[in-house]
Amino acid sequence: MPDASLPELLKIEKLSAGYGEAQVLFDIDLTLAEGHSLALLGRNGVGKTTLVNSIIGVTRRRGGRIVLAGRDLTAASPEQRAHAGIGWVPQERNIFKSLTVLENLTAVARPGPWDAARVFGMFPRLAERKTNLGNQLSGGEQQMLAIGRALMLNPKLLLLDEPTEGLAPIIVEELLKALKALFREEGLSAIVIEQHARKILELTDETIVLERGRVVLAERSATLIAEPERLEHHLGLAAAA
Amino acid sequence: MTMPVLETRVRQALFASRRWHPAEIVFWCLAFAAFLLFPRNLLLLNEIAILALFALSLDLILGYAGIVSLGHAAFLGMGAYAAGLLAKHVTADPFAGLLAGMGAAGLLGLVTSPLVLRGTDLTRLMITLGVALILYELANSFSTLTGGADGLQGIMMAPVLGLFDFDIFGRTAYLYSLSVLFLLFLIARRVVHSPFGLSLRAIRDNPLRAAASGVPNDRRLAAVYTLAAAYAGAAGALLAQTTQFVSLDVLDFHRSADLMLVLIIGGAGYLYGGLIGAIAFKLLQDLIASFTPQYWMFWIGLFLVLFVLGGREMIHGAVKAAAARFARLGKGAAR
Amino acid sequence: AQEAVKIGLILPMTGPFASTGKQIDAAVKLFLAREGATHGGRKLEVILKDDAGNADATRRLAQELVVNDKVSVLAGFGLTPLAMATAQIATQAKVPEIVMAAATASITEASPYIVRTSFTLPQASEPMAHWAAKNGVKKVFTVVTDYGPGIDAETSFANTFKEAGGTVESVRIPLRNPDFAPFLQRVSEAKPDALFVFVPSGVGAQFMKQFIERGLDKAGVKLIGTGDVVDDDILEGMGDVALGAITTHHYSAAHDSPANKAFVEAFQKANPGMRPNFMAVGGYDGMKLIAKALDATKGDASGDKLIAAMKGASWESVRGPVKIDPDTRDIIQNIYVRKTQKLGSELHNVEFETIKDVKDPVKARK
Amino acid sequence: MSAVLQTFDLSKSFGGITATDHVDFTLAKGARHALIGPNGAGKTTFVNQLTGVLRPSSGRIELMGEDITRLPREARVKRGLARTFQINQLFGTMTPLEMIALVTSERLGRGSHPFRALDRDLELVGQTAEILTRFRIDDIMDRRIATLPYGKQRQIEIAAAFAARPSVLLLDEPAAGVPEAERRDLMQTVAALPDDVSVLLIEHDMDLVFRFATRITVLVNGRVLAEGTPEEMAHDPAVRAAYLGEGAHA
Amino acid sequence: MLTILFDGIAYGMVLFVLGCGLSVTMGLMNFVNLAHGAFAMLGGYVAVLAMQRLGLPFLASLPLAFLAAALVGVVLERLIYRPMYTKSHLDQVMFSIGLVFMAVAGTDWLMGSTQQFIRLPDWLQGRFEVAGIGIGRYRLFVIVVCGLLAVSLQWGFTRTRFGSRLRAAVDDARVARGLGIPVNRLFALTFALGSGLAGLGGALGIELMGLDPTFPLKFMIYFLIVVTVGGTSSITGPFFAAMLLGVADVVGKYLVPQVGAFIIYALMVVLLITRPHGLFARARA
Ligand SMILES: Nc1ncnc2c1ncn2[C@@H]1O[C@H](COP(=O)(O)OP(=O)(O)OP(=O)(O)O)[C@@H](O)[C@H]1O
Ligand SMILES: Nc1ncnc2c1ncn2[C@@H]1O[C@H](COP(=O)(O)OP(=O)(O)OP(=O)(O)O)[C@@H](O)[C@H]1O
Ligand SMILES: [Mg+2]
Ligand SMILES: [Mg+2]
Repeated sequence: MPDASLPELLKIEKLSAGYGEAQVLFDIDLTLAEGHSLALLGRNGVGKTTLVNSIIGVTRRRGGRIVLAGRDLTAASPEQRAHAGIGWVPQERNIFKSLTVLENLTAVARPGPWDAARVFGMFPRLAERKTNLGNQLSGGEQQMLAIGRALMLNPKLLLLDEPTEGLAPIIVEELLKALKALFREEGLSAIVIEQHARKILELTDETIVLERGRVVLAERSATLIAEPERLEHHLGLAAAA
Repeated sequence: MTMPVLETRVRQALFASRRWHPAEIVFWCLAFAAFLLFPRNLLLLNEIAILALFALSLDLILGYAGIVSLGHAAFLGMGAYAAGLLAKHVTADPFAGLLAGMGAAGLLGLVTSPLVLRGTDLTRLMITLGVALILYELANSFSTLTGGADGLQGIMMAPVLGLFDFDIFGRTAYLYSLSVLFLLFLIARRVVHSPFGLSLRAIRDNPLRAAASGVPNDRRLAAVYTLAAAYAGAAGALLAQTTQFVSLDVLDFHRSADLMLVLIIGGAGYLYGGLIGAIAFKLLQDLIASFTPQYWMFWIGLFLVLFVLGGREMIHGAVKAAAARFARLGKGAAR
Repeated sequence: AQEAVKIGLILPMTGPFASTGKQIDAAVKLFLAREGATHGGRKLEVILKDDAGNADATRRLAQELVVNDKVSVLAGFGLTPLAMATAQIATQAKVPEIVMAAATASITEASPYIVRTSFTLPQASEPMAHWAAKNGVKKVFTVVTDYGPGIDAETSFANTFKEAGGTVESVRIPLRNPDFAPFLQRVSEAKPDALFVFVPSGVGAQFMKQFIERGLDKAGVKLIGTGDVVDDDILEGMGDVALGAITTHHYSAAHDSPANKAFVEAFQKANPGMRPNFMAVGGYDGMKLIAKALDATKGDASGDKLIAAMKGASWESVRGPVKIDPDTRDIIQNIYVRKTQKLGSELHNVEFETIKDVKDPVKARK
Repeated sequence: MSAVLQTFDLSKSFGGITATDHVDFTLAKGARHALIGPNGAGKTTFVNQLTGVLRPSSGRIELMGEDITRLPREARVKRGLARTFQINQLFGTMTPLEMIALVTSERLGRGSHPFRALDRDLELVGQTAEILTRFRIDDIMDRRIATLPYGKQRQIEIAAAFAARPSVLLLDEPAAGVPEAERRDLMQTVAALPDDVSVLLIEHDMDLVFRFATRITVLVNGRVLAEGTPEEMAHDPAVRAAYLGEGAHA
Repeated sequence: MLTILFDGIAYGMVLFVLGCGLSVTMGLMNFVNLAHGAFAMLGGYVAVLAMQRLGLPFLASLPLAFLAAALVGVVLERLIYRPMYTKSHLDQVMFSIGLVFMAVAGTDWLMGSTQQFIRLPDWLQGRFEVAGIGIGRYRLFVIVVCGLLAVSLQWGFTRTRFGSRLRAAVDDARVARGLGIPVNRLFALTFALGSGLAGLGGALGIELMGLDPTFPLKFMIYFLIVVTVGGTSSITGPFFAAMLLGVADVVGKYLVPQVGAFIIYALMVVLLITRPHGLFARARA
């Protein structure tokens, strides 16, 4: 459970949200300490993406509060939230198709250690495709660009929605290594959604599991690595394996 | 589910989409009853019927195949001139004229169809517009044939079926136009519920997948474009025959633009949109214009703006609700 | 009292020809105000409809006016096709159709019930050709808009002028044409003595401006034409570019007669900011004609009686003496040669020569 | 085993980028073949050329011995080449029933028929029903496709491709975005396809690839790096270095 | 011949200025705003009133036309345009045609249906000759102003971050906001710019094309031709399209007046068939 010694970065209280008339999330409570990262697990359609989208503010909120680094963002617009320090990698990638790779990065850039050169260092493939338009990229290249784009905001909190989807195994390996370094060495916080739990438990400090829009399990990731049967119970054998 | 059960369900589901809805029957009964109900407005009704046929034509390509056009007047004009010229120089028989109008416009549609196969909505809008404008200028240039800006004079129509003369009250005109509309509507209804119609919807929804499913997109689009052109040609022929006059105006840009409005007001893609739109548009225009002949445009404009800003769902919702109520009534009666 | 006589007035009140409709509508209202609404013992009731310049709308409105409103007279008709589209109805219903604006010569031949109180283009163009030939012009370049009236003007001018021994070159401008540069450039290269122009009155100003901009006036090219280019309605706005244009027409707001002065004054009082032009006069005289016919029939508004009464009717119009030709039902009137000049601070077409009692030359020749 | 689909020297370049580079490839009859490779290796581009979405810069494609390099897309489908898309390409406003009926009607050559009623066509009805059961989408057959959950849509994507009764089926990341649990169902469906259908699978999920494929081709930078049995590929050092990485199955 | 070429270029420039505002809203914001001509008309009338009623000089009335149209643009954007962004193109067409109708009838009511004119300052009137080419002063003025405008717009949209952020916002407004791009502000600004340019074009165009209440309808086709032929992905596209069409139209009418009316339409159809995404469309996948 959250480490009381570290200052709080994100605090979510009784958050309910959905799309249009449909409510997807019910009374979510969540706290994340600065420098910590969180694995967000759950079966298909339980509302993982909806939770991440509600943090950035593109869903319909029906109640609850969101506080980032002491600042109440409940009523803030998505762009204000982004400015407050949230970087978002949407599930569908949503690369800007009429911008080049480079423009996709610079259009959202905010000052900080991450710039285009550093992103290209992380994904050399993107550097080779610098002048391709967003819709002239392979599926995996788009995924890399989406991650790089979020980093360009130099966020305090990174929201990664299935970041390894569609990536070659070797790239996945490298990406996970890079993320680990970011979390451990640069103290970046993140919320990571992943279908394959085992890939990210090592990477994160804490884990929550959603079921039908509610939190059903909140635990330290290390504990879950040690006790895999607890995850299995919620996710089914496959994912926890 | 066992196979035979499933097959029956599949058949039923496929049948459901083409079954006659009670509201449809009521609609057509009312259309014919209007002849008796509004004897003073037959001329307006005739115009509505013709506009409805014209809109039905656009619905075939826009609502079912996703081809936008801002030059549909080209086919209206082609049909009108063909029918008018035929009546003037060859035979005054209305049906011959109708066929000539449809044939000429259909041919034009076939010839110009390669132009609309590719490109975005915007390019299609402009290409069709361009074709219509070129046709307009051609009709103006060949004034010895078309009468140019003075219009095609001296069309005299023979009685419909040799029996019903076109009278000044528009009795024959309305019944004739409405019957042609109804007949062509029946054909259109068949077509959109056929395998051909289904493939059009497929192309509209997703041309990439349609091609990957074995649909020859280009040929189907050309076919429906030609068919729609023939329909517009029929509308043109009716216009020429019932007004016994053709002017360059039939080819004008505002015809195509108004048509678009008509179809959007009524809603595209369910065949009745154009008909309902035509009724709404003409009545509204007539009503407002009789109040304020000088500034009616303002009120039509305001209507359009409000309609899009909020009223569209309302009106379409109301239409659906009314249809549903009829359906319930119909079922009640059947029971 | 007897029932009112209804007049169906169909005009383009919206669209590109709205100004025509407005002039006529204003003139018709002015007529009723000045000369009373009761004639031949019957009250005149005008029903105004807008056809926006669309022929099939005109036709339907005419039909409805006849069938539903039982009008005794149809009037208005801003453009040739609009008048033509209605001809059949006039014939079928035996209702007089008073053409107050449209100017193609052949209109009155479309139905025996059509009577015209405006003018025909040949009527205005031929005198121009005569005048030009007499005043030392040898070579003319004609520039007309490519549609019925333009072609009418071109042919009648060119034929007459050639007969008088001149040479003519011609070019036609498409209906939708925002820039006149290419046509004026041809004129400037041909170096004619005069440029004869006919364009619909709305674009006249544009034409004149470019004529001056291209320096054709300085190159010694005279600008001549029918009165349409220097339409009184917009003359003031054209500014000095219009100065010096020589035109022939049947009406100018500056026509020098007490009757006209009173008319212009009353018109401007009722419609601030507007100056009556030849459309207004066509409308005013159209009403006059109807009133006179009713007087003659003692209130009998049946079509044949009215038409019979209209044939040969004559009166002193604000444009000068006019008469309805009993054979052609077209108007016989004076055509004036005018020069555009400043009168005080205002621009006007000042008449300086009169050709009396001009019939429509096309029909006169037949 | 005889070849059903072959490419010779197939190349495609976008401006300066060569996405597929002289690829010679053979798909055997009845094969369960997987195509893997790093991101941007040219896999999707390759499939797009096979199906006619992209026109090759050079090279030749043969389907059952016939040159189809320049045939339009729908003609290839008629000759037995069907595909699924990496990103769903469905008819959003139709129901699954209508979508399958459409593919079936095109295959039966009914598509240009303007007057026949769909429900009167017993052959069409029968075959449509058969596909609906085979892919277990009969329970949702009259809901609008756009409103269905992603996993179902994925299944419809494959069902629609299969409804064309292809002799060669190309599957571009069919399991992407499909949950673990449903993934196996999906692959079982594919594995259970009749033997005479040859399948080419593109996938980044190595569990699936190794479970499904009997032969694997590895594409890197537009070129064929290696080809062989799953066993051989898993141990090939070049493949491990370029694609599988260290943590891969042995 | 060169004179006529010059005339063609000037005509093309006017087309460009009238159309480029539309390529801004339609191309960059993906909003089909047929009411564009109404903003141009507004600019035109503002210039006319400023000169006639307030006695302002011509040059001062130009920025005024720009500002007035931009201001009205912003207000309308806030009030009624915004909900339209997410609607279909057909809805947008209908909505903006409605606005055009209202503008046409409203202007007619306020200002009357007659043509409006302005008086140019003396230094812009007449023409001079250079090497046998007759050059109209006003046409030259238009060419210079529009040329500068074209260059700065092209630079603004492709080379600046403003441009790429705007395109991002158009591609996917939801995600753009989530990544910190102030979509609403960008759109309002862009809309103002587009409307302002229309207003400026309207004011510049009075002298060459006239001004009356039917202006937005009369010239709608020309704006659309320029924008579609030019493509919606850049400013250079519409610029060269306007030039090409202007020159072809003028030169064609000069050489073969008999087919004058067809040239511009035929050229448009041919260009659109060969380059369906516009003259300079970037390659698409
Ligand atoms: N735009 C939307 N409108 C309406 N309902 C939606 C929308 N997006 C998602 N939903 C519904 O909300 C629920 C939660 O979806 P969400 O995408 O948050 O799940 P998830 O846990 O991220 O699933 P996955 O593993 O498939 O990404 C699902 O039932 C889904 O159908
Ligand atoms: N239209 C295009 N223009 C320019 N380059 C393109 C275009 N389409 C694809 N590419 C490039 O071609 C290369 C091959 O792309 P392709 O989509 O075939 O890769 P892939 O093997 O399917 O990758 P992934 O596994 O990531 O989906 C990529 O580097 C991509 O950037
Ligand atoms: Mg998700
Ligand atoms: Mg791919």
